[in-house]
Amino acid sequence: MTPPAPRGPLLEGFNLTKTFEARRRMGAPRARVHALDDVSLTVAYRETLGLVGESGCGKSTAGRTLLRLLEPDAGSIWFDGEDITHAVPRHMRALRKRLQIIFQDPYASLDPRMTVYETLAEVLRVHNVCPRREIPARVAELLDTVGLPPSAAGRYPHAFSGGQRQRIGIARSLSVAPDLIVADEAVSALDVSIQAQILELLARLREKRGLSYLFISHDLGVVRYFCQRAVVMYLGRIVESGPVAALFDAPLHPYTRMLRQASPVPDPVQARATVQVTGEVPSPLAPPPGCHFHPRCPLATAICRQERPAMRDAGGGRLVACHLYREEGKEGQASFS
Amino acid sequence: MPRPAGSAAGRLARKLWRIATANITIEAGIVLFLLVVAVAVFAPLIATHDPLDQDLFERLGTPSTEHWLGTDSFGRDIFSRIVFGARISLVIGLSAVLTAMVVGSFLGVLSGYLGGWVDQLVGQATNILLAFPSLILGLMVVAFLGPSMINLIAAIALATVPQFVRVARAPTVALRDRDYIQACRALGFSPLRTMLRHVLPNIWPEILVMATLWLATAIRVEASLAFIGLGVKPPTPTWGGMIREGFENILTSLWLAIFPSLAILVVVFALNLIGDGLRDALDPRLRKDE
Amino acid sequence: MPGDPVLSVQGLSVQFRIGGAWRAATRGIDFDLAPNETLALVGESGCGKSITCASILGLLGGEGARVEGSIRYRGREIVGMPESELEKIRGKEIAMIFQEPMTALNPVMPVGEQIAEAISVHLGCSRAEAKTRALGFMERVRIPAAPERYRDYPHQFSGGMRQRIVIAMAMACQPRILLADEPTTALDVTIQAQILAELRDLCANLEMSMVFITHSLGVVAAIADRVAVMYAGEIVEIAPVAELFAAPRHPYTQALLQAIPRVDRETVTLRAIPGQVPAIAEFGSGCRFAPRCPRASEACQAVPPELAARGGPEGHRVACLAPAPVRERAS
Amino acid sequence: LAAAFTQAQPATAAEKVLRVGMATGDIGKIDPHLAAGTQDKVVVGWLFNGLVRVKPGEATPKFIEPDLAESWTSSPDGLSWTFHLRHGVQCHQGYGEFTAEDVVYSLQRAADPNRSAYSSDYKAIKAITAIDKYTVQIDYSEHVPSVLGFLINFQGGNMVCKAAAEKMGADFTKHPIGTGPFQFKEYAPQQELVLEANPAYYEGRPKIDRIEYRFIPATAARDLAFEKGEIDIDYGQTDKTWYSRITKLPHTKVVAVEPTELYTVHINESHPPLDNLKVRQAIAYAVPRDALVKYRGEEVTRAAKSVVPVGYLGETDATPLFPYDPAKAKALLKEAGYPNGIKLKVVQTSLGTMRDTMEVLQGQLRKVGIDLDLQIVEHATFHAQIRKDMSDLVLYAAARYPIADTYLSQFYDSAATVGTPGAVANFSHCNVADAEIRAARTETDPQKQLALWATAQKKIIENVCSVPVYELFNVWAISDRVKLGYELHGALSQGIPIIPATTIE
Amino acid sequence: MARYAILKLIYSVPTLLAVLTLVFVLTRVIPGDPALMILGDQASPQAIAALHVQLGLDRPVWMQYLHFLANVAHGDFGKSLVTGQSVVDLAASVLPSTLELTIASLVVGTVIGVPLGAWAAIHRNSMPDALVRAGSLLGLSLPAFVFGILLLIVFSVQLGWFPVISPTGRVSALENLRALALPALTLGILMAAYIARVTRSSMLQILGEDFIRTARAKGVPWRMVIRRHALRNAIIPVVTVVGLYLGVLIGNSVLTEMVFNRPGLGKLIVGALTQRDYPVLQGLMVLYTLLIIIANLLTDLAYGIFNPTVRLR
Ligand SMILES: Nc1ncnc2c1ncn2[C@@H]1O[C@H](COP(=O)(O)OP(=O)(O)OP(=O)(O)O)[C@@H](O)[C@H]1O
Ligand SMILES: Nc1ncnc2c1ncn2[C@@H]1O[C@H](COP(=O)(O)OP(=O)(O)OP(=O)(O)O)[C@@H](O)[C@H]1O
Ligand SMILES: [Mg+2]
Ligand SMILES: [Mg+2]
Repeated sequence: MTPPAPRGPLLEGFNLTKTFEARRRMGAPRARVHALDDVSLTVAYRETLGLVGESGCGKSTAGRTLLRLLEPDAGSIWFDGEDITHAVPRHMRALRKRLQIIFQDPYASLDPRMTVYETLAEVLRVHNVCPRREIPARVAELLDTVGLPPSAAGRYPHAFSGGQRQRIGIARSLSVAPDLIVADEAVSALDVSIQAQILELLARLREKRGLSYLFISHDLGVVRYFCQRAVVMYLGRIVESGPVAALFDAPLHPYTRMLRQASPVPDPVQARATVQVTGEVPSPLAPPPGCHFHPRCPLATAICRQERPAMRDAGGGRLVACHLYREEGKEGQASFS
Repeated sequence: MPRPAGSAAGRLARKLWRIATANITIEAGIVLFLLVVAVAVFAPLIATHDPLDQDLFERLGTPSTEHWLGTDSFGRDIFSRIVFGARISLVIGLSAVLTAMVVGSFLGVLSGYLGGWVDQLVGQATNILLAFPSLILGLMVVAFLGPSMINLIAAIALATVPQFVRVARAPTVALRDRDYIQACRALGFSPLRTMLRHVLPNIWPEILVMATLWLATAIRVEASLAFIGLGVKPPTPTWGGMIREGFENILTSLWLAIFPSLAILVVVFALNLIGDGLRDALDPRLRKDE
Repeated sequence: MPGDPVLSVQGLSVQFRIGGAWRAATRGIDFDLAPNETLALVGESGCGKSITCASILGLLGGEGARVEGSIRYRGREIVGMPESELEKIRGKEIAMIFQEPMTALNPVMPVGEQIAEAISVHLGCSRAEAKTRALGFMERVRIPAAPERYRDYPHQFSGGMRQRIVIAMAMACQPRILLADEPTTALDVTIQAQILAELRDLCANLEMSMVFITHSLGVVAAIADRVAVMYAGEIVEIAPVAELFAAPRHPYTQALLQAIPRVDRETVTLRAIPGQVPAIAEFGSGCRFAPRCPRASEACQAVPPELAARGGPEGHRVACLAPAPVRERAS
Repeated sequence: LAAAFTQAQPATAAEKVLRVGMATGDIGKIDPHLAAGTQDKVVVGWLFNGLVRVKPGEATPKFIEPDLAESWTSSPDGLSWTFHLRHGVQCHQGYGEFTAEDVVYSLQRAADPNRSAYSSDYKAIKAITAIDKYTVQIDYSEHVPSVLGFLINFQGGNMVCKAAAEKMGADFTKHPIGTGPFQFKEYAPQQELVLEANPAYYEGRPKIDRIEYRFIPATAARDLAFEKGEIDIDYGQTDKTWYSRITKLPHTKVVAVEPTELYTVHINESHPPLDNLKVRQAIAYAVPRDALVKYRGEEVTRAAKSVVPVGYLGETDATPLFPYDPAKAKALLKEAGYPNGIKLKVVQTSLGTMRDTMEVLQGQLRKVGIDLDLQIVEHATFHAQIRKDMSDLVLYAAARYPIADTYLSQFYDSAATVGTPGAVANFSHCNVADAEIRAARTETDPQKQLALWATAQKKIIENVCSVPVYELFNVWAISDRVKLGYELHGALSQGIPIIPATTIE
Repeated sequence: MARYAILKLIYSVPTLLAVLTLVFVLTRVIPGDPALMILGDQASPQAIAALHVQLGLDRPVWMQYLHFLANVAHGDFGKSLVTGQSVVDLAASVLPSTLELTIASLVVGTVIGVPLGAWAAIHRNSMPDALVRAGSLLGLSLPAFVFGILLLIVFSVQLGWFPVISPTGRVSALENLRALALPALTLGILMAAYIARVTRSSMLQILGEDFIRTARAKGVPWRMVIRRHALRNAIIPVVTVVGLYLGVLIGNSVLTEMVFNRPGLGKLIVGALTQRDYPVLQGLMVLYTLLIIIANLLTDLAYGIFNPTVRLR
């Protein structure tokens, strides 16, 4: 079931920064949300990269920025060896055939006023994927791929269950034959049993079509199951990344550790162990200085409050951004000033 | 079974039919409204007199068997004038509101979807339009373009446009961040396509409800403009014009102003039935507990 | 669990009027809740967890809904109780926490007042007294600087804090039973962990029973004493928590447990349950899981299986004609 | 807001207040030389005097009597006039005695196009000289049909006080100072103008202490206010329905007084097919003059007799107007080559009575196949457009100084043709009577003058330059509590003259 | 908050300028000559030409415009061409009555409209709902001037409770209120028809919200739920609507003012337009636009009061 080894970068983001102007209240001064703060990540060919973190940490922003659905304030984006940071809209629209996205909410991601057929056929038409005559056949084929009956074509989204809708969304992404799909919490809204069905489908597509995924999720269990590597974000920054098993079995960053401990495990014996979770996620409008995580970190020291920790190689394909990591005696690694 | 791609009109017709028969309120409204339309269309068959025929010696007659609703100050038959007046009043109301609806919702969607300077510009223009009292706006348009039904319609439409811009803009802003609209961008659809094929169809229920409300207002505004003498050219009967004429004799012949007001009431009633029905029919939460 | 049940639900069926006909969304729900006990209600979305809870509080009813069966709170029948009586029970005896902390609070009322409201309604005490008590509960759910935040509005709090306010509100009159309808589903895992810990503490300290609704088996493992698994409007299995996880007997429960990827270890195979949950209108007369069940026989299609011990311990009941055999528990 | 709730200032019990309701949204210019609207002229009539005046209650020059001038003489050739002023007449509000200087100033002002709308009436004045404090001499360069007529208390003949006018300049309109029985007190825009009795009035202090002149544009509101006794004098509607309703009210007198406004349909000869005499005749035959009078009410209307209003000096009905004969009208149209009728474009003001009249005419002309395409525009646009020659027919209502010349010169002399320089109001492009009109203007022999005017009228009527329709009286409802103190037949100011003897109970 | 208000006013300068320009251009291109309106139909062409020079109307339009802008920048709005009154004085003289009427109608409209709308929503699809909806339809279809006259006939003439025409000059507060009553009722009741509709639908929506269920689950009695939870939330969109309606009230009450013979801004504007009294028209439009802007500002602030989520910390 494990896909073949990655072959090199397909989609890369370098030092991406994105801020939003927060909705202003009456007369309040402008405030900016740093949704992405110097974020770099790479998805290799045929790789599935997980992106985890708490709500509002910038996962979706990262995914959308990489697809240029949002324009980054700084940084660059490369796709298949081409710098697409400033690609013109026309070119970008062509590229979208190869870069797709699946959304979290299966209820909100389909136009409620279009039948499944219309939804899928429109994409095929707009991108001239196939001759017009073949559109009906192509739609039927797509439905079959995602495991929906042909009769689904004539129905509206409201007539489907969440899982079925998510399949329609996937079929829509597949209609243009993409190389990479950003799955933005594609299974989070689904019940466990349906979640399993969709994961199964995504895995099958990965096998058959050689797809790469950027898989955004807040469920560590799912990421561990589905991804090869994962990146952990906290308040707009990447705090740690590495192969999933190593990352979750032996987290290096205190935040990853906290996440890991808080993630419920369906095992009453294990679950009752006390979890070490403190504090709330601070407002992204006013992130704490230094390491963003320090106010919640049980191990924080003075330097954590002042200096932003650099991203360091921890070996085994792992990277971590924590001051304490050095103090644990791994000196000699790449140092940073 | 894949369905043929074409026949957008057929699809729309089917949708309209589904909505039209969604609940009894809408049905009642539509029947009533169609009745008024029928009266307008078949006015010559229904009217008992020539609506323009003056009888200078029978002015301001009270309702009688000869003149069911009495006569006006020129001795014209009020019933016949109301019947014929339905034509113009409906045309004015419908065309003004349709124009305002099309222009307003397009601008609203445009400004809501694109945001940025387009939004600023449309917003400012809307504010400016809103800053003119509709009466003044009407007066200016008619004084500027000269009096004609088209201009009257233009004046009323212009005064109504901002309302539709607002109605269309707010849900567009909300929709813009919805996943399925985002998906359109992700799929490489052009903004125009996204707006016309995906945003607009999803906000039109709200626009439609608004339109039913404003249609009534448009018919009434004609009365106000007629009041300051800027209605439709005489002797063409319109309800607004009749109210204005009636007002001049209101102390002696109250019914002159009341009957055309009642005619407006019927239309307003029909439209509000439709509007209220639509609101319920299109609101999933309200639909659930039906 | 010792003592008489504080809550006893029998043959509960909630029906909705859909397209002119009455359709049962839930059928024959039976369970008891012992003092100090936490019962988890799990199941897929739409299986009837929320409406079961809502009917316990008498919040269902009106034109489009009908409740049948019996719900007894300390011997008093709730089904059919007049609204004025219900109002005395709601909040004071039985309180409820809702799923969405974002919408469960009145956006234009200071949070403190929302907590104090329940207190003054039920205990009839003065404003000042109610405020003092409300502040006490705010501190109890660990809202920092509670006195300063008393007059703040919901939007000024984060999701986790809001959920704590909702919990404080539910606790304010020290009810005997807390109905928690997915109180952590909308929250991040770290916050979820905190809230779960807090709920556990509160239940223990205030001697409260709790019905905890969730669809996450991980959360169930963390909080419940006993678990009822629901499928399509019915309870298919009910057992003490450890037993259920260790030895599930209903095919649905088993499949569910196998469909969860785990963080703590490598999940090699994830087995999805094929097919879909039927819609209310499509419910058959037999076992509702039968169409998806690998072990289904013809008998399953005919009659609904009753919830019974079926050879297992009395506390572990299952509604299946062919349940998995009772296994020795590997301790 | 607080300002609106200021303390009441109770009127003393004895104070006699006359409240007049006027059909206007606001006052215009209360400068006698500029006042154009009825609402302004009414006030001017209370504030100013002329050298001579028409006896209060009358509206024709037959009743000229001394006013500020006690007596006058003229040279045998009629080109030089000397006036002897009344002594001790005081200007309002302490602006001093009214003297010959003021007369000179006033007349020069009235003759100055920059300061007066009526300058053309005084074109013939060569010199105005103050002989002494109480004597003025006016020299004319040519014969004027009615010297005294332009020195009455009407339009340019009103005398202003020099000191005040010079001091205030353009503000004079806001603060008019004259010598009349009442003087300006205060003005509230859109609400009212308050006048108070002139204690130094030369005929004695008026019994009425104050006139509250209220602007009430909505007829219904004005009538209801009158009915409830909130106003004492109500400007009426020249309409049968109004007349009969108000007449039925208790303690009410309704008066319909001169001058009338003659409603005339001017036919634009320069627009085909109206260049065809037969078409014009057809229009004339299609107007049911008597029916229209009945429609509007015989109490408040009278049928037109000539192209000059009835009673004007020189007016004659010697040439009868075309009678109502629809069959003939149709026949004429057919003869002219329009068997299916004609369609005419008519620019029409949105103002009430004018519009009503046009609508009735529209309905009547329709019966013979003349279709009027009415372009209803608001009043300012109407005036602009008819002067740009844009209308086939122009319905115009006007009251002028009551001699034939004013009407004939303004409406039928080709020098006044709209669209030409110096144009006033010849909307029909009428030029058939130029010679007679101009000759009559300087004719010294009254008989010959009358004859010339008669010929002019004959020619105009026969050429159908216009179709005179009817004349509407000014109608007022007066509460019985008001005792006018004179017999009211008319008033050139179009208002109700308030003389010192007038009082209210 | 003051900062917000000031900012908002500064932001509205372009709007103001645009309105001004529009009014200026429009009034100059529509036919009609103020000189003719002032001097009357007997005026000689010389007199009219002279007046043109005197009023500066002979200069090119763009020069008039610049001149006008320069004057406005100095706070000089000129004088009425017709009466010679200073525009500022004119505006000041009608402002109180306009504000009075606006505020009074607003109060009447809300006080009647909100409870009725809420009442209808609570009793959805039953008798009270039907009554309120029918009443509001009546309000939506009756022109204000007809309704006004009906009120006049009944309350002033028949019952004699109120004066037909507003008293002028200095009058007691009580008398002023009496004169205000009918016009305010006319506009207010018609507005209530509108407000009731909005309240009703807003209330219907709120009644379906989660927090209503929360309140019920707390055991709060139904009446209290309505009052303390539903109504307070339902009022929020009503505030916006009331704000929008303010413009209608200020500008479009011309006909009502005419019927009740009250001075007012709208009436003055219409009058100035028909008289082609350019300075007055321009000045009043500035004032009117300002009022609208201020009304919007107040709406925003009121919105903040009712809706803490947009309130300043
Ligand atoms: N369009 C926007 N305007 C303003 N702020 C935004 C916008 N989109 C996102 N943000 C803010 O940026 C931050 C990151 O948002 P993002 O949606 O990327 O988070 P996320 O990790 O995907 O969270 P979630 O798990 O809730 O989806 C958040 O604080 C969010 O409020
Ligand atoms: N008012 C109603 N009218 C008709 N059907 C209803 C109504 N309320 C709930 N239902 C239906 O009853 C079933 C059970 O709903 P319920 O809300 O109890 O599910 P749930 O188990 O709480 O699901 P979730 O996990 O999504 O909250 C669903 O199929 C739902 O569609
Ligand atoms: Mg996200
Ligand atoms: Mg639920």
